[in-house]
Formats: sequence, C-alpha cells, structure tokens
Amino acid sequence: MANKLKSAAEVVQSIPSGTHIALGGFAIARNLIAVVHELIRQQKGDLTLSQGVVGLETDLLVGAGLVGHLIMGGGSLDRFGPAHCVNRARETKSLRYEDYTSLSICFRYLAGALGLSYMPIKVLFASEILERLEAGPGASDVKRSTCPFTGEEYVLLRALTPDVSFVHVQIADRDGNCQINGARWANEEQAKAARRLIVVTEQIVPTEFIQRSPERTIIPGHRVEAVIHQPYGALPTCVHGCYDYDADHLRLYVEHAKEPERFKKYLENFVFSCRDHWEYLEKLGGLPRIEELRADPISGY
Amino acid sequence: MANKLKSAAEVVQSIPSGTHIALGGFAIARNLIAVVHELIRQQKGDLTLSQGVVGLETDLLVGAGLVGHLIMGGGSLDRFGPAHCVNRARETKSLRYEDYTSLSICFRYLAGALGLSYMPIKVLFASEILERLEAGPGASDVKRSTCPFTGEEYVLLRALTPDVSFVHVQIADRDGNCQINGARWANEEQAKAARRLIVVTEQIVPTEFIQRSPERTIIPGHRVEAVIHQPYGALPTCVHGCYDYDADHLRLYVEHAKEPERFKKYLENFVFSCRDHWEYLEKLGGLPRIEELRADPISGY
Amino acid sequence: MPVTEGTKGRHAQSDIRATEIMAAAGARELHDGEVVVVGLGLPEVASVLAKRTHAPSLATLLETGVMNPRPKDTPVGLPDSRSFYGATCLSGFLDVMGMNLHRGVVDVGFLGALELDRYGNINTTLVKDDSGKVRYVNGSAGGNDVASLAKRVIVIMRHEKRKLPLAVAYLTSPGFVGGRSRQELHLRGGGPSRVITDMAVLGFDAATHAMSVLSLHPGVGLEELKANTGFPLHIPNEIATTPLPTAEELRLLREEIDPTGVHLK
Amino acid sequence: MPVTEGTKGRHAQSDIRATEIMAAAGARELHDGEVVVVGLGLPEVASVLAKRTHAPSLATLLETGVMNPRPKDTPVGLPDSRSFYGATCLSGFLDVMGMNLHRGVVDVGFLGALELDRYGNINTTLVKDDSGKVRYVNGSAGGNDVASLAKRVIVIMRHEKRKLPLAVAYLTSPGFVGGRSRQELHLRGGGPSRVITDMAVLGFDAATHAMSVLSLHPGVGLEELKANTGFPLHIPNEIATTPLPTAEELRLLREEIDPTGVHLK
Repeated sequence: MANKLKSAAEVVQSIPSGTHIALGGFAIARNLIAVVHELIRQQKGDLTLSQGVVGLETDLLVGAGLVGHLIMGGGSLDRFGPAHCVNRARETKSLRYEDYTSLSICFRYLAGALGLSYMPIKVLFASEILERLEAGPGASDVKRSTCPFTGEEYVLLRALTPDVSFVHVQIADRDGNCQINGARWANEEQAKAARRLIVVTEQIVPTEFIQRSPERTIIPGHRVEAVIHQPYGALPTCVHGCYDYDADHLRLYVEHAKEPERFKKYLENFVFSCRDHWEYLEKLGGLPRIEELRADPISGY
Repeated sequence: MANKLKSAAEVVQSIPSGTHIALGGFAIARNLIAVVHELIRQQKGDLTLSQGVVGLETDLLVGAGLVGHLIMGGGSLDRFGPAHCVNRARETKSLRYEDYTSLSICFRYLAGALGLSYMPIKVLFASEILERLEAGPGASDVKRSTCPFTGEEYVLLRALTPDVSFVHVQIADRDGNCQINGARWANEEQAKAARRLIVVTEQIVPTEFIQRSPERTIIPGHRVEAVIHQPYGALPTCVHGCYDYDADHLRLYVEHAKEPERFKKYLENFVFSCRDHWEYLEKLGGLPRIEELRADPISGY
Repeated sequence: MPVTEGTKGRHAQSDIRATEIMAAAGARELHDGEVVVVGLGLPEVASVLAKRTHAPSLATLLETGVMNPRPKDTPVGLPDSRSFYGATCLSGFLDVMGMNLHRGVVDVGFLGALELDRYGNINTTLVKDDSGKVRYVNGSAGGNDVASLAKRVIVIMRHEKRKLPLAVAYLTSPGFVGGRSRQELHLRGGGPSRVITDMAVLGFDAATHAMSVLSLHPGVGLEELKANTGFPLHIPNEIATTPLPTAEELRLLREEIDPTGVHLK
Repeated sequence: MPVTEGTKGRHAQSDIRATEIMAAAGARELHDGEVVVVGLGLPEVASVLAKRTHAPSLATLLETGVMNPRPKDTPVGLPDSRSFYGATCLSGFLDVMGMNLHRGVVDVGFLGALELDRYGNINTTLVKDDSGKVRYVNGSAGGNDVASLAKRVIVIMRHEKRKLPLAVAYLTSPGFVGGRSRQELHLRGGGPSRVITDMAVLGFDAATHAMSVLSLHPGVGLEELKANTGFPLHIPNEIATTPLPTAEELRLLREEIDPTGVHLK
C-alpha cells in the first residue's frame, strides 16, 4: 500500500507555479495555514485560487503576491476585520479577479465533482456580479440559457475543476478516509471536483475507527493523493471540536495586513523565519497557548 | 409545535388517487411495507410511482393494480427472485412504464431536490433505454443537447418532483430530523425532491440525540410533514442495524407473486385481513419471529 | 433597566433601545412553521425571539450548513463553532442553499446591507467615497443567493443617508432592479418585503416597487426620516407607529437572548 | 481438494473449477490503486482476490453507496446489510455513481449480463423466446451507468450460445454499438475491454471493435468455443491458454474468500 503520509513541504514541492488551487477554509475556520505558509516559503506564484468564502489563508497568499487569478464568492475575517490583502488587490487591480456568490461557486464545484461540464442556476440575474462577469474574461464561464422543458431562464455556470484541492479535516486514516465535524460549507464538492486532493488532518486514526461510523466519511480515501498530519495546522483559525481561534493573533494579523509594509513584517516573523509549522506554533505561544485554545468536548470550542 | 406523529392510515387518507409517490426502498431493504399495505387497504389507485431500484414494496403496489405509471431504473427481489408483478405488468403493458437507470433517476431527483428544472447527464446514449423514451410519452422528459462551453453532447433529464416521498429510516425525532444507517442509495435526493415528505421510523429519539451527532442528519425536520413511528415497518425486508430480511416470507411472497390468482390470496392473507401493521406482524410470526430476525449490534444484520 | 444609549438617543421617552425595537419588529415578520435563512447579529436575535414567542416551529438555517443552532456564546462569524451549538443538522452549502434555498422552500431571507436603494437593491461588496475612490469590503457570500431565491427578504440595518443612497455603488443582490417585477428580472424569489431600521419599518409599494414607509418608531418624525434617507420615499396616507416590544419580549431579549448586549447595544 | 463439478466438466484434467479460473482471470485484470465498481458474485470474488494478492490498494465501490466492504457472510443482494460490513464509507448513488463514476475516476466496471453481443452490448432487461414472447427480468439499475462511464468494462458470465447472440434482445448497456467508436456514440467511458467466461477470456479488436479470443481455458478447444458462441468471433493468429489460478490464489478462494462455495460452486 502506497504511503500517503507526507509533510506540507513535500506536498508543496509537487505543486508547480501557475496551479489552480482550491482552499477549504471559511473566514476564520479550518484554514489551510500550514499549507499556505509552505506555499509562501516555497514562493509558488501565479496561482489561480478558487474558494466559496475566503478568509485568512487566502488573504495570506494574496498578500504574499502569489495569486494571479482569484475566483471567490466573498469573505472577510469575520468580526476581526476585512480581508485587507484581498481587498487591496481588488482595489489596485493587481490580479485578475472574478466575483461570484457562495452558491454559484458551490454549483461550479458540484458540476466538477459530478463530472458535468456545467450546471444551471437561478441566481446572479439582475446583479452587477453577472454584469461584470459577462463584461470581462469571466464571460467564458457563464452563459444565459433557457430550459428546454420549462422555458425558464437560467445562468449556466462552467464547472470548476481545481488542479489541487486542499481541505483541513479533524480526522483521517492513513488511506485518506476523512471525517469533518461541524458545518462543511462547500468542502465535499470542492474536494471531489479537483484533479488532485490533499487533506491536512488534526489526527490520524486507525481505519477501524472510520469503519465504526462509515456514514460519516465525507471524503473517501481513494480520492486522496496525500495526507498531511499537522496538528494545529489551522491556527490561528478554529477547528470545531479541536481548538478555538486565536483571537489575539487574528487581531495582530489584521493590524499588520492593513498596510503592505507591516504585512511584509508579519510574513517575515511568522512565515519566512519559521522552518515549519511546529516552529510557527512556538511563535504563537507554543503548548501553553495551545492548551488555552483547546476545545472543550461539549461545546466543541 | 404541530404534532407530526401520524399513523400510516392517517397519512394515507391524505393521499389522493392519482398522486405521484416515490418510495425509498431498494430490492429487499428498507421497503415502505406499512405504507404500501395501507395504500392497498385504502385502494389508492392510478398512482404514478417513481423509484431508483424497485423491490417488494413496488411489486406489491403494482400487483394490487394501483399503479398507472411506473418510472424506474430496474430492480428485483435479489436472490429471492424477480419482481414478478412489475415484470408481468411490463409484459402485458397494463401500465405506462418508463425505464431509466439508477444514476439517471438519481439525477432527476437531484434536479428536483436542487430546484432545477433539469440536469445534464452522460449516460443513456446509444441504448435502447433512451431510444424507447424518445419514441414514447417519456420523450417529454429527455432531450439531447450540447454543452455551450465544451460542445460535448448531453442528455438533459427533466427534474422529478414527486408529490409525496416516503423514506424508511432507523432514527427520527418528533420534529422529523432523520438519520439513516447503512447505504442510502438515492434517499436524500428522492426525499428532498418531493413536495411532501413522509418518513417511517423504527425509533423515535429525543431531539437531544440528534443534536449529539448533527452531521448524521440526512433529512432535516422542517422538510418533513409527518413521522410514522412503525417499528418493523419494513418487514419482511431488512433495516440495517435493526433487523434482517425474513427470507422465509420473501420466498413465500415470490411463490405467490408468480401467478395473479395466488398473489390475490397473498394480499387477502397479509394485507386486507390485517387491520394494521401490528396485526400483519403477528401473521409473520409475531415477537418470537422478530427476535429471530433482530440484528446483532456488531454486524448490523 | 439600563438607560437608553446609542442610536441617536431618539427614544429618550422610554428606556427601550432602537435595537430592541428592531429585534421585536423583525420577530413579528416571522410566522410559525416558516423556514428562514439568517445571518448573525440582529437577524439571529430576531429569529430567536420569534422562536421563543409566537413561532416555536420556525426553522433557522445558516448558509454554512447549520440548522436550528442555539448558541450559548456569541459567535464572531458564521463558521465559528459557537454558531454550531445545539444544531439539529450540520451539513453544507449544497444542503442549505441548494436543497432548501434554491429548492424554493425558504420563506424568509434575513440580510444586512452596506447600502440599500429605493428598490431594495443591496450592496455588500464595496463603498465609494465622494472622490469616487473604491474601497472593497466584502462581497456577496450567500447574500445574492438569498436575495434571489427566498420567498421574501427582510433587510435590517442602521438608518443613515449614506447607507440609503439613490443608487447603490455596487449592485450585489437584486431587489426590484429599476422598479421591475421579479419575474421580468428572471428571479424566483419574491424580493424585498421589509426594511427594518432604527427609525422605521419600511415596505415596498405593490405597483411601483419603490420603498414605502409602513411605521415610524416612537419618537421619530417623518421629516427626520426623509432627511436621513438618500432617495424619495413613497409616503402612504396613513403611517403607523411601530409597536414597542412587549415586557415579555424585553425580558427575553435582555435576560436570555442577549444578556451581555453584544447585538442589542 | 474437491472433485471438479459444474460448468460442463471441462476441466476434468485438474481439480480446478471454471469459476475459480474466472475469478483468477478477473483478478488479474485489476491493477493496484485502481477504482472498481463491482456487482456481487464473481466480480466481487475477483476483486477481493486481487486485493489480497497484487492489488492491496484497489478501491471497491458498490452502486448503493458502499466503499471497500469486507463481508464475512454472503449478501443476497446489494442492499443487504451483509454487503456493508467493514465498509470505509457508506453514502449513496450520488456519491458512488455521480461523484466517482460520472466524475470519471472509476477505472473498471465489473458487470454481468443476461445477453452479450459481439460489440459488447449488454442486455439485463428482458429475454425473448423463439416465438418472440417477451419476459422481463430486471432492467439497468446501475448497469448502463457503469457501461457508459467506466474507463473499461469487464463482463463476467457463463459461455452459452443463447447468452451470446448475434443481437441482444434489448440493448440495456452499450458497448461498441454497431462497431462504432465510443466517441461517435457520445460515451465517455472506454467501453468493454474483457469478457471472462467459463470457456475463455475475450477482448475486443482495436479496429473493428468486434469480440476477439484472447485465451482459452485449459481443455477448451477453439471449435467448441465457436459452437457455443452465437456470433462470429474474431480469431487472432495466436491464442494463449488462460493461466490457471496459482496455489495461493486457490487457497485464498477456497479457504478465505468463499469457503462455502456460494459463488465458486
């Protein structure tokens, strides 16, 4: 049996610049921080990045100048502030950028996951979102059409099939069978739409654990190319049932992200000067801080 | 809070003849036997019946002459034999009948569940299934079309939106939040495509039980119109984790279903002469037989 | 009971805050047995209040894939674990927004707005300053989806002239664009039905689809309302006074639903 | 070891049954790391044999929504709980057949047939007797889906003239209909690649798409094969002899995979 256990560094080495990646986080939850830091350390650039609702992970990548094309449905760092780097990039037009909605991105992934080249949808009509898509390079991904059965008008969305999807999960076995606790947003569709699927897991469990509740398996192992076992891999964002978000660090991040020069310092301090995610966790406060953030088993946070 | 708990008899009283119903069983598993017996006792006729893979429940309804239009993807009683009544009806053309496949029925339900009037699919091409659909009244539900993005040829399937879907589940609370153990075939799509959704459950649990593993909720309560609490409601078919199929009774059924006259006797003995499902269970052998069939907690059968 | 504060101090005649009036007005728009997609903040507070009073079977859905949560701590955002607490179903976009919202079974969508125009068009994407400089804020997320598909939409927001302009700086989520009917716009959902602000409850005129005054909160004058609105309002012959929350509603809001005043400050 | 029985007694020279040769031949068609959609019976036996020998990472999927089951008792059919035992994922049609098969990640579909014609077209719906009278048997279920979409299809069946006719009585699941390419037929999957019977292993000629003899099981003659086939077979210059199962394969089949001989009788 092939060994799927890989480090974030190994996986990122296999990703060429110019890749279309999809990230599985949402605002301040289950962000692929360990992977994104490694993408920044290895300076994988000219990425296409697609995501339903962006958050810290995408803000980091965009701020680091590695994203050439962003396809997203919105996003922020919730009450901690906006996604400053993403917003700045949109304002300065420093990247190609297409705005969608949560459901339309989800349907584009669903089409990809089902092997359909497109899906009809009943949103976007009469909005500036559709207008701008149709007026720009995004026009090749949307088309108005009429249902041949009912005559109803639809927007057809081209399937999104990322080259690589990353999803952060709580539980996986060595074969890559994954369970996700809490809300899953578009993770299942985003994962299954991709050509390559990489999961980062908080915990590796024996397959026997998966077999005890196989109804909970959201991603089956045969679709998974690599499993990165990185506990606390999403910090400072939260992972339901494992740990809370680190509010102090998120505030610190937002303060830095407001200005390009300060953001560079953040990258220097928390990304470039760390060899790996373990070193970064030390900078967050190490084990004592992690114990403060550890979720209680009833509430999950 | 409205009381959703109803008996099978009450629910069936609310179903007019001519209704499009969708049943959630598959061959010899999780069949809606209690509901189907009641439909037969109340002689609800001229039904349209849609189902991915048919089994005993559909064979009973068709044998009783209550189905005017059957939309299905195939089916049998597995090793116990074919679905004799369904097959006889197809041979004698005593009903309008459209043949699909498991996935195409699932996609038709999926379209319905997503509120889409159609879905594209890449099956049925070059088959007699599509040829016959296009040559008959089923032509209004299928259409060949080209993807506007890729130029690829698709079959477009019209959404299936049953008037009433019935699903047999292991666990539900009084609000109708349901968990299904074991494989679910097209149950989720079939349930959510329907205008009215009725569940039959082996067990009623407190909502607190649902809240302990909300990731397992396949059908949320707000979609459910009525909950029929009918333990052993699927016998003689099996319910994973609850009880095994009753092989003796299935053999007895198939022997009767082979011939219309003997089938009438079966209905007389096991349906018409029983006031309700509890009386029917007595005829199957009552509590001693049920204890023989009870699933063991490890294997689930 | 606390002394009134915030929101322009318009309710000095009582100790009831504008946010409390808004929450109660929002709750009254929700009927028992309905399905509502809510955002966090006042929409959530209003739906919990409705559930604890006249609408115990209200189903509350969050776009992330959460149904009927009963948070005991205040979430910082939708994906925060705090918003999952007590949920009866945890799934994802496809379930909540595909198989419920797009399916057409969501009665009410409860939204906020950066800007809202007279036809109920919502901007949640960017703001433009007087010089025309653009500052991006967020985007649609589920907003456009909800506005397009829910049977009716309730917007809850502060009443400020710059937030209620003649034309939104970016049309993220459509109402009755250009005063046209929803059918003409190819939109399935019924569109905006209520706007609940800290000054008034507003609706939309059936003929023109333009925003119309339904009731003014106690102490708010019509001229004050007009002066704080960036577009001409449809003024019907009779304008009601928004009912104040009942004593029981106030008790629930202050003691049980938001005791630390996170949303009702 | 038991005395050979069944299947026309063609292997009297050894104690190996035709079903065992079929299972081993099926297993050899599966490569490690591949994804296979299997039906119950010999396809399942062959895939388990492959998994226990050269293909430990083979992913086995059942259309009902079952992945990698390890049944310890023999299921009577796909929805039988016995087929769920030990599974690593239990989901449904949409996952297995939508997000895997239609997605294009299924390497092999393993099917049975009531009838199979020279172009690999499968009938699982009905049979016609000589008078033309139709008797329905089943339908497609997932058969057409698998035949349309899997990268390659393996059919495993008894070799009888009436089951291998010139034209199938009903074309349920397409192979190379009319000898045409899969692209011409608008089918994504690669189509039938192997037919494993109790007499031979057959393939399809790359140019004509007609069924072609690859290997004869030990003791089976070419004329005997032709006499039991209802259509002209493509006969290449060289025809191999199907390898017998190894001693280890036989041990696994007889002692571990199907010790009571349900499928290998």
